[in-house]
Amino acid sequence: MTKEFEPVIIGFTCNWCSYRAADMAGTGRMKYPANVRLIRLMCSGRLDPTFVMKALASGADGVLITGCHPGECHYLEQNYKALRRVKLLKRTIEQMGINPDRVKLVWASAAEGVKLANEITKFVTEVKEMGPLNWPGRSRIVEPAGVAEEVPA
Amino acid sequence: MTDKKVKSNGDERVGVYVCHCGSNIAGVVDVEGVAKWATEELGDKGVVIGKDYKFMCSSLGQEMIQEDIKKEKLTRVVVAACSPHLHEKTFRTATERGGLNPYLCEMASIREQVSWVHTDKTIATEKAKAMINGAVERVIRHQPLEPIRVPINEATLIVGGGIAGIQAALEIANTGYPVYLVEREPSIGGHMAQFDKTFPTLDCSACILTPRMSEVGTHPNITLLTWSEVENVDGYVGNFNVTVRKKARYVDEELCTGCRICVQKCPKKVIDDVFEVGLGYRKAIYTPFDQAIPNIPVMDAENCTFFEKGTCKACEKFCPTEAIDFEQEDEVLNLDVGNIILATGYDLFDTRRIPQYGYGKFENVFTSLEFERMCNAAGPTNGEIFLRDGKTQPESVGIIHCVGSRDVNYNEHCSAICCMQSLKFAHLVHERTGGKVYNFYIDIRTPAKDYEEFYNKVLEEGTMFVRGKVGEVTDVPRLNEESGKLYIQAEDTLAGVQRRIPVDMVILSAALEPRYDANDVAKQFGISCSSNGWFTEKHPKLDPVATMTEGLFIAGCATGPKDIPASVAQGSAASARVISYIEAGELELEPVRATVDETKCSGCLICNDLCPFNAIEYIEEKDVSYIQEALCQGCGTCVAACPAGAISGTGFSNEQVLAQIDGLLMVDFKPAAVEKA
Amino acid sequence: MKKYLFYPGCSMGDVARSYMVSLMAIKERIGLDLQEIDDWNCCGATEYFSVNQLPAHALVGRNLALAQDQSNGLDTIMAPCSACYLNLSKTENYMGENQALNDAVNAALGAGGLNYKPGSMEIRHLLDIIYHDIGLDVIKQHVTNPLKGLRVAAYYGCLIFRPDVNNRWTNPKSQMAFEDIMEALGASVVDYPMRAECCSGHMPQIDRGTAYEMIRHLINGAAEQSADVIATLCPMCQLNLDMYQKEMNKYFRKQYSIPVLYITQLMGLAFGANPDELGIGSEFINPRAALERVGTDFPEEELRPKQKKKNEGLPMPTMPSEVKER
Amino acid sequence: MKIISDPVEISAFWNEVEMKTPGHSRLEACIQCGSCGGSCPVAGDMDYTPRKIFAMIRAGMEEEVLKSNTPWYCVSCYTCAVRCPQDIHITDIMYTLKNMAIEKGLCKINSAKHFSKTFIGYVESNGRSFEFGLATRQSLRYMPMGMLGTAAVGLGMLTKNRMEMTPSKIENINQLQTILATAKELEVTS
Amino acid sequence: MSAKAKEKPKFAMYWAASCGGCEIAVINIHEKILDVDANFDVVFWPVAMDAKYKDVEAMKDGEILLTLFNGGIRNAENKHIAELLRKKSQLLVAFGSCACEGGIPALANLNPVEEIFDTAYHTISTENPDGIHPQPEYKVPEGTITIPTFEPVFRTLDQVVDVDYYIPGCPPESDQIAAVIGVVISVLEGKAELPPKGSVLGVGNSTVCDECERKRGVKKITEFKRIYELERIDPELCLLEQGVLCNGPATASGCNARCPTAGASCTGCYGPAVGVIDYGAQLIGAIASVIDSRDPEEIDEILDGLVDPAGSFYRYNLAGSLLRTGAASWQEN
Repeated sequence: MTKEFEPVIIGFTCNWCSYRAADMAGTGRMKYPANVRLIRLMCSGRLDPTFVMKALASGADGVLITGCHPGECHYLEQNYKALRRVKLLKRTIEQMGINPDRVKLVWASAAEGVKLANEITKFVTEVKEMGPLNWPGRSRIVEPAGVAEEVPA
Repeated sequence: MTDKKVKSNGDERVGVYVCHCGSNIAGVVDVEGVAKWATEELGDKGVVIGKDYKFMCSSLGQEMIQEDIKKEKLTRVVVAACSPHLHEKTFRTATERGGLNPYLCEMASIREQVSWVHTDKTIATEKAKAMINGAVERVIRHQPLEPIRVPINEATLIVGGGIAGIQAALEIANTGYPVYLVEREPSIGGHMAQFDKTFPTLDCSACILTPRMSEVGTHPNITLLTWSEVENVDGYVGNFNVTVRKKARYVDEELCTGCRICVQKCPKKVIDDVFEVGLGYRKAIYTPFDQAIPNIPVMDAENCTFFEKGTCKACEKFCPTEAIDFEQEDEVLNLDVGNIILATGYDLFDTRRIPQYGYGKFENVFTSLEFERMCNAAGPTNGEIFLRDGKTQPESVGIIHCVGSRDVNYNEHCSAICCMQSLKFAHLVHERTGGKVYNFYIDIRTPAKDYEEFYNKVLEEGTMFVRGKVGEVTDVPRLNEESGKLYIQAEDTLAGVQRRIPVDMVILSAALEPRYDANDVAKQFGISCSSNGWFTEKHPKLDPVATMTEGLFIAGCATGPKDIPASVAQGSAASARVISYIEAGELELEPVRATVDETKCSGCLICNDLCPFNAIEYIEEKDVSYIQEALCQGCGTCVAACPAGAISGTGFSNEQVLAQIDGLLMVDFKPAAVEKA
Repeated sequence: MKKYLFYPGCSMGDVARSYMVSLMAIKERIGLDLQEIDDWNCCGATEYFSVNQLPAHALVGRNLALAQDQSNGLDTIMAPCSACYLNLSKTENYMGENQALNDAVNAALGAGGLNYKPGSMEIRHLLDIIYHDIGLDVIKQHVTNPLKGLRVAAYYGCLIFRPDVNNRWTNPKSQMAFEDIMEALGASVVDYPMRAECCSGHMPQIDRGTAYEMIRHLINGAAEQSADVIATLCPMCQLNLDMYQKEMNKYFRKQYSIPVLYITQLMGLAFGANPDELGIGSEFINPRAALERVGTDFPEEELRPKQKKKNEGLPMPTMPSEVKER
Repeated sequence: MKIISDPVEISAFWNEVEMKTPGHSRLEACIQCGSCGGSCPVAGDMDYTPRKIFAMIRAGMEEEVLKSNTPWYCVSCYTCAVRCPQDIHITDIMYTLKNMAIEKGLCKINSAKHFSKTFIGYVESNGRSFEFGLATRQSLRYMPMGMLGTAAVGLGMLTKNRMEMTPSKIENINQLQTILATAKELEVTS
Repeated sequence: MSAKAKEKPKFAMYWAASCGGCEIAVINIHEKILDVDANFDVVFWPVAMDAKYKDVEAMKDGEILLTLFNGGIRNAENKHIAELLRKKSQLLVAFGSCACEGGIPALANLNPVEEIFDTAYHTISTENPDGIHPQPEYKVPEGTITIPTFEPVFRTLDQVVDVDYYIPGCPPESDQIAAVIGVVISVLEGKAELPPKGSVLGVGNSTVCDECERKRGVKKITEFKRIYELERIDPELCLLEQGVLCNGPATASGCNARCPTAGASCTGCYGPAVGVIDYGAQLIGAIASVIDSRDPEEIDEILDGLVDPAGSFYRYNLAGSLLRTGAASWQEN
């Protein structure tokens, strides 16, 4: 492995704060690594742990979840639910041998373009250090076939 | 066993449009390449055309899309350009003009999230592809959506009969729409009715308020419900159903003429803790003050001799119209309204919580509201400023600012009105006693029209100002010459020394606090309180009288400390918002909503408490949960929480998101691809 | 029997021996079982903290660590000296909320083969234990010789109510603990506005003028209420008010003479113990005169709370039993 | 006339005070309201009120602050601390200032300094404080005039059997000394 | 075999990697078993009759009408027979939790193969004085004997071959089995249509709570307890509301809420509700949502009450979940 490993990270962003923070990072021309690909949800409360499992199983090396700061949720209090789900989720995947730090929850308000850019940069380096997750399921996303073949027998 | 690969039905025809945004995108992303790639590589997903254009948002760009929809029979549209927050509406409209449901259009933000934040062209282009691929995967699973239209009931409920509530009620009623004004106390008027003069103009509070009050009392469009409280709120914007409990007055409102003979004859005298803030007395049957609206007494059953001992009935004996009715019971009303305004006001900080200021221990320490009553010509001392003994005039008075405000031990916020109020007090003391006045302040804040001028006036009157938060008020002499007075011990921060100033009377400018039950009220109406307990606005600056719940508005001190002009302004603002809804007749709501599949729902009651807007109700007989479409704000929390997968959310369904994940992951960074192989 | 770990503190060994003696004399009666922390060391008073704070915390830390090791099941340390009580609870508390300090102190303790886990010990003052755990009823049961007519000024000093790091005294009711106990002993408690003011601490060692003025203020307050005795809860307070009272008299040319006794001594007397069992006699201001009155009747007027003459003027605000909690 | 050139950002002095105070002093939160100065029982005898001290710290007036008697006159009664509307740890800051004054040799209140030092001397050698030694040494040093009086007091203490002639010592004094030594090193390095 | 028998459609049942409870469940359908015999010619059912693999191999493709396959794929033999029966059967039914989604044995996917063997052969619970460790091949004087090779991960039937229907449950409820067999028979008699391929049979379309009699209110979990930690179990009240983790809300109905009714919490053997993609994840989303705290530390304290989350949320679904296995069981190193 001579080439530097470039992780793929899926980001789930809240429509009201962090997605706008991403817009702001853009308008502010702040640079951050291209490894993160964002998905817009209406609220971090929409985050279904299934999404995270799916992302990891389908080849993401990390998952970034961003929501409004506690107490500032556009829907009053749903970000707390996200917080609890992520906590429980981390405990579960850790048992399954996945470094729980591959899933990260970050609070970023619509004004915090800089913060978001920094958090992304930080997370990308962290995931780089953890190395590829490379879950056996990953090539399923290219050619949807049974998992059997990829599992080293 | 369940299908883990989310399949598209394959028969969609997708058009992909890649915007150059001048050089904004094209400068970093190989837009032509991406468009070409989309047509060639994404054909199996139904992409039939991929085009790039200088400015997609231009009318020409939009027309291009419309044309293609017609010519190429497109069923879905993907626009890779700027952030949806900028142009989603634009392209949805274009899609609609092309003859498709507007919600069948999806955007990929390849400017804010790619060209503006990345520099490496290859990598940027790859990411752009990934995002378009995700968008395609997602858009082919979009459902056509129709905006939800709700009719608006013309009636409005206003909770709280203070000046903000009164203002709102009159504005709406004068426009010709019905208003229910609910007030907890026997009369409307709120705190303003207790004041004597109002700063900075010093016109008499009653003189400016009472005309408004009687206007409310007589207005044909206003149903006034005093001595009443809201018990339950159902429904949603346009059609709220509100239950109001009208507490028994033991006086028949039809028969009562307001002659108040009953009040005169009532033998039972009790301390009036509410209107006279404990400084005066009232009868067991009473109207809180002379100009009370409605002018109908209320019997306080807890203190009434008849209710206690079973005899007396003096009121009944003397009532000329036989309006007294000891059998009267609470009445429960059901109101249908389209909008609600909460103007529930504030509570005064309980100054006993700061023992070192001696309120309740030293008889001549008064709260600001007590002093207001004392100065009020209709108050317990007929406007005379007396010590607690009720006859001696104070020679010197100390006024302490920020009592319970700007203090992390009590309330962190500044109560906004205390400075001006305290200056007003200083003026009144000068005017009525000619005595010495000391104001103890941290900062003097007079940021409104004519306020600073008033401050100067008070300075010129000779009020002494000591800049320092008072340490303690004590009656214990410490220095030899001291004896017999109250001593205010404070640091004169400008002189840098500790001073002990002897006074006869101390006035505590107490903080304005959220109502003790603000949180319950908020929960009942489905809105929220900020950490310090005030109602939260939809936006603190740009939408200060609206809340996150459609059709629910807030005004006055319920949202934070305010002076009278600000409260009035908010009352008007809230009413304007309500009127615009009523005039519109119906309201269009974003169709991003959650729905329950009753066949799947097991009624496990996991979701029901998750919705801050009380949109999820549990239907006992069917043992399923049901989502009130118009109350749902579309956050999707319940969708993610439903263990049975019975709740689905439009616009952000599992299928869409999962497909988008796959889509985003399908295109790899070249280097990474090598690694992973 | 209620059992606690017991941290006497240096003063109980000498200047406040009578506090110790009287405590030992009454403890069985009220069902107090005290296990002294073996080989405890000084709490540092205010002095040690003045010179270097970290070592000071380590100093206290050792006591906590020892207590923790010897606790076998017990989780409460009782300290009769207010200064010790403050230092113990402060270090305990700070170690809990400040990781850096916790690490540093434990590093230091480690060097001595000790370790303390914040939160494992609860620090409480004797007054707290007597009032909340033993209770007024138990006290009343044992009163054989009520201090009838003895006018007592119950003096808390600073450090019980302040800074109150663990919010043990937030409830206004409990802020009357000392007065209530004295009344339970049959004494007449006077309204003593200075009850929680400072006894001047180490000030006599630094500036007598300042110190004596503070002491005068306190003694005068008690005299104003014609108190027979000032009751204390802390060796430092007792020392300053008792030992320096005469000095202060000289300094201001005054003739105050108010004996200063420990809560435990007065309890002992009420329980019928005789003075020397309670170490009475080692005071600078002789309490005999005052104590001889015990039992004799005294006019009840001017007692706490001050009787207010009937008020024809404006009504006074009603005091709630408890202040509204927000 | 005195003009202070404003320290760039936060003065080193302020930083040091913050750093040396266990936990978070919250000094930056001071709104100069003076409730500390208004509550302090000894404010009258202080060179500067606590409030002013804080202003001076922010202004970087290190020498004036550390030379002042204010921290030494603080009787640590915590009245200011509990009343402070900004929850500033005033008493702790006073301790920090004392530490720094001694460390930098700026402490002008020898009585206090030496009282503390003597006290500590005993604690470090015995593990317990020692009133007799303290009282006598302190008196001899600083109150020769009042010596008679204090001697009387001291004598009284002895006759009334409220003082030991010899200090009592804890058993495991070595352990304590190691702990304190380590703590001191840590304090320096930190 | 009688002449008539030849006319009867052929039935097979196989026991792969599983405990065998499913086999008993089939017997448990009592006299209905006679209908099976009456309507089918049982050609292959190792537990019930003597039959050889070669007999099956000899059959022509699709000769067997209905095969109930219980147990998952753990070794080469399971895999081989699964593929064989797939070829020979018209309808291959994944029967029971193990075949459908992994079941208990799939929890072994959390550990690498070596660990599994060590636990099985070299821990105190196993008496193995000679320290025997199984070898795929072993030389004996007579020659080399072999046993099927062990696969690195446990897989569900549909991860190895194409599956027509699923009957979940550990084991499936006997009346449900009977019902399904009833359906097939009526299809044979031309009285009914086969359900669409891939459907899950023998389950309701809601979840266990739907059939659970316990009283329910809105849930606010402040503490997780294991059932024996409760001072007193309220016989009426929803277990989840008593702080006991109950998988009922997320588990397909069809079992008549046997466990909760009996006072044991549901562990989820009936698998996810129709349309749910990842059982465990769905449950995590639900349970976490109703924890009654906003304070990160407090939340952690509450979650500490959930020992073994993976094992609780994926008790029967690990192999069938999105991640399918723990990292240890496939990652090299």
